[in-house]
Amino acid sequence: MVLQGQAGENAVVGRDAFDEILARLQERGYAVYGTVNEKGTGIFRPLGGAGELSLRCTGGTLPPKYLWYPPSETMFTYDRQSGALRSEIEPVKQAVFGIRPCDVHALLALDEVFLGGDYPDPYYRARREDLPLVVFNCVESGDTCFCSSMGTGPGLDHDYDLLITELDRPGRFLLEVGSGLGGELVRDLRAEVARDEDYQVKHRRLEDAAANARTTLETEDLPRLMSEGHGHPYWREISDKCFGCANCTSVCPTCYCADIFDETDFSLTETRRKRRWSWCFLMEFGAVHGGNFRERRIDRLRQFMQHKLNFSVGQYGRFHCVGCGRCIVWCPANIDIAQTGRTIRGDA
Amino acid sequence: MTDRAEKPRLAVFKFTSCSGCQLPFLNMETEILDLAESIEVAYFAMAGASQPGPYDLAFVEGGISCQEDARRIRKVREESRILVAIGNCAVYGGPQALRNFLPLEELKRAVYPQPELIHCFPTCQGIADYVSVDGFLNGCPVDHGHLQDYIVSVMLGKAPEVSTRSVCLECKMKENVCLIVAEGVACMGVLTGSGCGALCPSFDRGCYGCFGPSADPNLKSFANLCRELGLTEEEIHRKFRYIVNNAEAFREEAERHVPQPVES
Amino acid sequence: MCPSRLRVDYLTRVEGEGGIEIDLDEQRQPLDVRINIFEPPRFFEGIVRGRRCEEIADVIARICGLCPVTYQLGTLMALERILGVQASDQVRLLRKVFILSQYLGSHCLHVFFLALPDYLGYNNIFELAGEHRDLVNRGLRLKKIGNDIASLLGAREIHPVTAVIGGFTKLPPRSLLDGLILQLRERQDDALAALEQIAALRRPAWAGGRIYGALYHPEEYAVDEGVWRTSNGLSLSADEFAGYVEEYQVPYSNALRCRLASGAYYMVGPLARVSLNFEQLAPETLRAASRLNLSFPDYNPFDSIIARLLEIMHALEASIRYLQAAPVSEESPVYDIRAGAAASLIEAPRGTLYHRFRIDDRGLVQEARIIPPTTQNLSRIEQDLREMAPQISYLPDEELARACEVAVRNYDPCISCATHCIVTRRS
Amino acid sequence: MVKSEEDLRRGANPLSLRPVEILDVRRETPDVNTYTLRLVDGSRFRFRPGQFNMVSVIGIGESALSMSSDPEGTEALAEGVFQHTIRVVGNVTRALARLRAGDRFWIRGPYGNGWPLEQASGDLLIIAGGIGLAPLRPAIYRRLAGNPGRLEILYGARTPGDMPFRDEFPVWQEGGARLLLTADKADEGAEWPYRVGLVTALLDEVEVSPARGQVFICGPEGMMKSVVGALSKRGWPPEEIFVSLERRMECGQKTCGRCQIADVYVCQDGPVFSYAAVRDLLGVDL
Ligand SMILES: Cc1cc2nc3c(=O)[nH]c(=O)nc-3n(C[C@H](O)[C@H](O)[C@H](O)COP(=O)(O)OP(=O)(O)OC[C@H]3O[C@@H](n4cnc5c(N)ncnc54)[C@H](O)[C@@H]3O)c2cc1C
Ligand code: SF4
Ligand code: SF4
Ligand code: SF4
Repeated sequence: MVLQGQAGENAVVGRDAFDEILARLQERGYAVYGTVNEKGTGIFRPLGGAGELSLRCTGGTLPPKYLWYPPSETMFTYDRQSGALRSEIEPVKQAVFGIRPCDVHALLALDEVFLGGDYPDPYYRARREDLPLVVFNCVESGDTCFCSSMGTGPGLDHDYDLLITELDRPGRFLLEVGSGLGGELVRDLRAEVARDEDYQVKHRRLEDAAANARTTLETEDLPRLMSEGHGHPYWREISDKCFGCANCTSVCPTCYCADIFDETDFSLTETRRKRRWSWCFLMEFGAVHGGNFRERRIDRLRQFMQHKLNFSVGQYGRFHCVGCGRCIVWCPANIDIAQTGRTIRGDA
Repeated sequence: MTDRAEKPRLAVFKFTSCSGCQLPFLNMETEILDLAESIEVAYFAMAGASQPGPYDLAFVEGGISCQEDARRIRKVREESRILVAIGNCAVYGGPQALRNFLPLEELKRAVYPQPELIHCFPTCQGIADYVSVDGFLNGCPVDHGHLQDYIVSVMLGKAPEVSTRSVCLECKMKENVCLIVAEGVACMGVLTGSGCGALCPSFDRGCYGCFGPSADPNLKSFANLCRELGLTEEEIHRKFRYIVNNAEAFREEAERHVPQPVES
Repeated sequence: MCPSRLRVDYLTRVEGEGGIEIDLDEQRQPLDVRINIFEPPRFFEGIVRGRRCEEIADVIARICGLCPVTYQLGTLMALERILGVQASDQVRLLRKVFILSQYLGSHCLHVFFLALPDYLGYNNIFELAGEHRDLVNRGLRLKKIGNDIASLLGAREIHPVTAVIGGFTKLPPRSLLDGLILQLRERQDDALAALEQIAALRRPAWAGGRIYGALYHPEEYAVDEGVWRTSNGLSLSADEFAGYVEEYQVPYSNALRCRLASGAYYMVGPLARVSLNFEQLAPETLRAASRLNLSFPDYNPFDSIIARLLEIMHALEASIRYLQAAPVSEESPVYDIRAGAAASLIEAPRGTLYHRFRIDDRGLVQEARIIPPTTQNLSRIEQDLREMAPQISYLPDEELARACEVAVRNYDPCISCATHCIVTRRS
Repeated sequence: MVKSEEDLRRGANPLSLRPVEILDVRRETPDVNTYTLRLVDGSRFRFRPGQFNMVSVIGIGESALSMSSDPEGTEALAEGVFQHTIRVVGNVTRALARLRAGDRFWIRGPYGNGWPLEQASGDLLIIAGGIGLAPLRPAIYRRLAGNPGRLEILYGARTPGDMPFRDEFPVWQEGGARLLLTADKADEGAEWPYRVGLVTALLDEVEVSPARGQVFICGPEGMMKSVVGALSKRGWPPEEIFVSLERRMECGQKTCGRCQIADVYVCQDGPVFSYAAVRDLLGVDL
């Protein structure tokens, strides 16, 4: 068959289709990012060709968040001689090829943070508005993934332009079109008609992936239990191990906290107001005139986890933990947010 | 600030050190010449400036290890409005503070044919042990970006801020794969203040802590980690007693582990 | 007139802090000349004792912030000889580039920041830059490429972190080396132009007899391999070096110094190297030298600046050649710890640098000895002043002081390097 | 180009700054200044009592500072003109202290919810400590301008000399407000007809009753905690007690995370909260 290029269409494609989709994104002026296998993990890099893509999800180091919320950005520049302010917000054309469902959920959480309130953030919006997503469903769970517990995976059924699920035989993928743009990316592509069996395979694989998850966390009533467990001795136990290095928060796809500061060049001609990632885990985060709100490591650690598993629900009605497992992988002290959640609620 | 007389007067002093923390000024290449337009480089022996004080902003490299150092740092303090310790030596005493943990007379004999001619203190200490200090910039050597930020802050009239992030975060921003997690290397980045840009881990080597302890280092947990990774007590001791050996946190943690045998 | 003591309290534009004292009699004839170094001792040879051999290169590098690479590599090369580690060809080539990067950084710093103000009549680079911005910019660009090379190979220019026993923790990708070659080529014009401009400046003509010492290698301009030769016929291996070079202290006690076993003072550094190994400079450097009628050996210490400029040119050219020849494939050297002792010689920017270690079968350092170039030059510097003083002592104090400072600066003495320094009790 | 408040809130770039010109700087106390300001573009700056601006001295940084003037203007204050009253504690406030009439700085805002004046239809008790009087002053003026209910103001500062707006106190009293003042300590010999001691000590003299009133409180957090505790003991229901919290803020728009306390954001959910809403939070990891 040949794809018409409409939202709602489905078909079975081979890996060669990826090249075509990537090429079309690039033709349309998008810088396309995907996970490339490097040093034993998947790292989001600009893609040359689809061949570079690694299909196995390994979590990677930084989440693709940096594409729509960069680690550091200039908000405006100020000419110290003329006193003129310049803030040019340029729309950015980026696309992600192979983003996973958990990261899509994290993106949706950030959308609420940056765009949902009274003051939509123009810098975020400029990167977010035109952001095609080619999503890979996860047919295998990583060791530390608990998306199925958090309701953010392993499959996705909304907010994608294209959705790709690997079927049983290697090199066969179920392709689902989720938007007009997604359609354009696959119009006229040669493909096999997707049969019922293919859907069955998809669902079975996703169910298996969820069932085989090695990390789990029961979320029923979790915020209340976390609040009640604020004084649980386990906090002391893990904060004795915790380095306070903030690795966990730095790899979290939903952390959004920031510093805003002024940077002036050496010749004092120009000041740039910048925003850069910051985290409640840093000592400097809670510092105020005459003290620090979270001087103790235990308070910083608890803020991080409480925010993810409790406070975010009060703030946004959803967990700001999407179960991606990155903070677990990269914690040099082996501290595990899912384990913590289980312990506090008494499941572990 | 057009009138020359109104330019803030900058000074750079050297005490017991390797000169490596003065070099970042000279390595600022073209910026150093721009700098000279907005600031008067009043004292900087290595760059040929030797005007007398007072100075508005004095950067001090080097630790205090003898009577003459102690006398001179007091004079520098008197003459300087803002006094900043730059680098491991001025902040903590430097690599040469390793001698603080060894018997001086033995050291003298090990190095000099006529040890009786040697006059110095038994220790090399950071300058804050002798005078009050307004700012500290860590590193071995200090980072030139930190120096620039400091100077700019002073010129703009704001209190300079020194970040309390860990080396880990610099690693993450570079998308390095964590050496502790992936390779079982006892990398000290988790305890070490940022500033270097995670140099060592970016070059496949564990951080050895040259920017000194971070804001709230969990030394005990790190020692446990080292043990899990198979390091002996003696090796753990030497990890803390290395380039930055005289920072309180590292010094004390070293003492908690068996000291190295000194054979002679 | 009455007897007087002229004192330059703090030598400026040298690396470290030291001073000169000249005693003059009623006729203003010099009685005595002393170089005081008030850099306190740092006991590096003592503090590395008892440490694992793998750890000491990073400590020893901190002897000197200006040429840390030569300290690191000198240490590693001595240890490799003990452990029987043979560095691969690519490592040997990259190490030479690494060493030459120190020549670029250190010589440029000396030529443009420290010495040039003397030759053009300014107090310091800031004044100089006002009127000679072009020349200064050339210097800054050349210095920068030295730093860039060191950062590429060593992660940072001061106290780099990648050099280990057997090689590097990680090698830069070939593409970056190729990029570096292009940058080195771009800088060659700067080096030539600076040499031409500075060679045209008037330098004091003054030559005395002196002995030069430097590494020599039949196939290249030696920086880390070969034998140590002197202009009076010595030819020594690293292990023999300490037997012929004597460290001693002087009664007025400022720093350890060196002399040959014969009692003669000698000079190491760029002028010594170029004088002894002139023919081995890279081809374009040699051509430029002959076009400018620069001939070596040259016994005028004031020509040191020219020797440095020739070495800057050479460093660019030779680095290009080494980088082209270096394949880059990851390697991880393996070795076993064993007891032993060995020495190494390396040509640091300021001259020959000697290391010797003895380690036990656990790899712990039992004994260390380091002889930096400035230690070797100190007596020779004083000798220069002593020989020059009668001819210039008629100058008014300020000019005399300045002339002496210039003469000291010929050696670019690095006082931080002089690890064997003793504090003088200054009256 | 006069924009409505809604326009401003939904405007193109809420993070973009607007220049203001200093018309006057008035030294209130040794470390507190009141700046009288006007938007450089001539438009009227609209806000509600208790709201704040993010104030920038570019190159130095940004700080959250409440408006201290009557939003409707007063006889002394022309329309469109507004005030900030600022205590010098750090970088930005020190840089502001270096500015003079005619100089400019930058603002964005207004941010935050402000005091629930509409709700406070009965009597109103205002309790302020130190610089905390500044964010309450707009509310005082609005009350004086309209509401017939009783208005009592309890105010404490370190010393009598540390009280801003002293020359306005008689005006407030003439307008019908009952003013109870206290200083932590008064200089010996200085004339100080009021109390010496903590502001909580004044609570016994309060006439406004919990039955038909509200309380607005602003001051150092320790002071607010003890005041709230004392009020609760006196039977004030937590729903009728309002506190203005202070947290570090970088953005003012709920994204920098600095001002979170559990699940509230001081910048937008506050800075004014009913004690009922934050009671649990104030106990925990503030
Ligand atoms: C909603 C709100 C309204 C405010 N209104 C006023 C007002 O009307 N008048 C007034 O004088 N002050 C007010 N403040 C307090 C004011 O924001 C801080 O004093 C000010 O930000 C300090 O800025 P700075 O740059 O001078 O100090 P900095 O140099 O930034 O800081 C000095 C010290 O204060 C800490 N600090 C920074 N921001 C705050 C903060 N928001 N609260 C506490 N400590 C902080 C820093 O960590 C540091 O320790 C208000 C604060 C808030 C949150
Ligand atoms: S808290 Fe940890 S597991 Fe949850 S989204 Fe963040 S990084 Fe992933
Ligand atoms: S409060 Fe902490 S956990 Fe929450 S978003 Fe900010 S940094 Fe992340
Ligand atoms: S990684 Fe650690 S040891 Fe290496 S340069 Fe940075 S702070 Fe120093």
